[in-house]
Amino acid sequence: MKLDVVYFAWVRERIGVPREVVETEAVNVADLVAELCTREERYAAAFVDMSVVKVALDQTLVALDAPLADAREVAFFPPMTGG
Amino acid sequence: MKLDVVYFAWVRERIGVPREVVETEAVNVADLVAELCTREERYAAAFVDMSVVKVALDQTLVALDAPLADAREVAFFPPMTGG
Amino acid sequence: MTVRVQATDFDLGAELAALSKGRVDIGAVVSFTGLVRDLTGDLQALELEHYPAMTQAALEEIEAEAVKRWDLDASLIIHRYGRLQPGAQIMMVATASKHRKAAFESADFLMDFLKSRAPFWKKEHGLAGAAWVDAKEADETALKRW
Amino acid sequence: MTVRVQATDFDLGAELAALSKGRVDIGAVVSFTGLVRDLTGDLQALELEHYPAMTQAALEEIEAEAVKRWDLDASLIIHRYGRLQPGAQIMMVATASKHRKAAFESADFLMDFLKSRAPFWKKEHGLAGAAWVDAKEADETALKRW
Repeated sequence: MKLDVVYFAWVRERIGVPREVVETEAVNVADLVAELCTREERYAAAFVDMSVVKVALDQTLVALDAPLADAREVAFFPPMTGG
Repeated sequence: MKLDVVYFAWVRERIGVPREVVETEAVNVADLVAELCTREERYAAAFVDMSVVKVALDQTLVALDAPLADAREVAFFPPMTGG
Repeated sequence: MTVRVQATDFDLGAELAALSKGRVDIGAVVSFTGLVRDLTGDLQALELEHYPAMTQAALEEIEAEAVKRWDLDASLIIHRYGRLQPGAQIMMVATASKHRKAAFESADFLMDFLKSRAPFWKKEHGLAGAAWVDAKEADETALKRW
Repeated sequence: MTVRVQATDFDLGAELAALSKGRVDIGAVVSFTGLVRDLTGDLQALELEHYPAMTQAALEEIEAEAVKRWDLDASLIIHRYGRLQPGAQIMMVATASKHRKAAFESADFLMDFLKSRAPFWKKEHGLAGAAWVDAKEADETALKRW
């Protein structure tokens, strides 16, 4: 399965790219995170504390155990600080 | 004792004048109100229900039993409706 | 910290811009504007009577209380009197603070006290006659929140 | 009911005037404006990053929730992104209602949810370097009020 994965703020800075296509068989977000962390150190650095990383599937906030199912875009970012 | 007495909104309309000088020996606001009510019907009409009339002595809100003491201006008006 | 009581209209945008102009210590500005409503379609004018000798001082006292309770960097109260048309601006309050909670709460506080403690009275002039607006019990009750 | 996400500045006064222009059913307008603070004197710029594909929809969802909970006659959210100078306007919300409580509460609600649910991130560029602004625990807690 091919996923568009996007990163924002310091998650983006640690991973080094704003967007990439990831080929994966992960069934949920947590699996995808674990898989990325084994691939390269920069993912491990970005995802070292998932309590401060939020996830959106197709632009909707979801929990870490959300199934990837038919999602096309996964986003990882820190807690929001707008306003 | 001579007092400047001022009226606002429907209290003013019932009494018919916005301001007058009243010569009185009343010691507190309630006495003054009672005295005015005995003088003329228009005062009785304005002060028939003192629960909806507020009083200020020298521009400060006071209770009905406040002593007139050295007050120079007494104001009677309905509950405020600004804003 | 400014209070103005006036018959003329005010420029809300210019007032809010002036409040924070040239400053970098203000993070949050909250404003409230009161407008003349005509829900039944027969209002010709809203007349606002006030107690000139008392109004300015009463508003300044309410503002001073807000400044005492919250960490405000600026505040403004403008209240009009006289005859106003439907849709016209009646009054405004604005508060500026480092933090949004302080700005929100103090503006809300100013409005609650202004409603029941500033000497203004509204009279509605309609097609069928004129009537003084009654104070709401809820307005007096609102003061107990603070 | 309008949401705008833009790099350019906005004219707060013109936006508020437009909200109630030509209407006589609005009694109360509340606005909140967020400004770039520089409390230490070494801020050079505030950078606002956002998630373009999500931002507009997230703000519209928050606004729709406010419209569901309160009797609003109009509402507006404008949020900027990009590089902003100290003192600059970051964003605004405005709500208009027949009643002041609805206007105050809904603006407060919009701000609480916007803070923690709209995909914006702030980075402070100072003389000594740059740092992402941390989310406050209080911001997440604030959502539980509603």
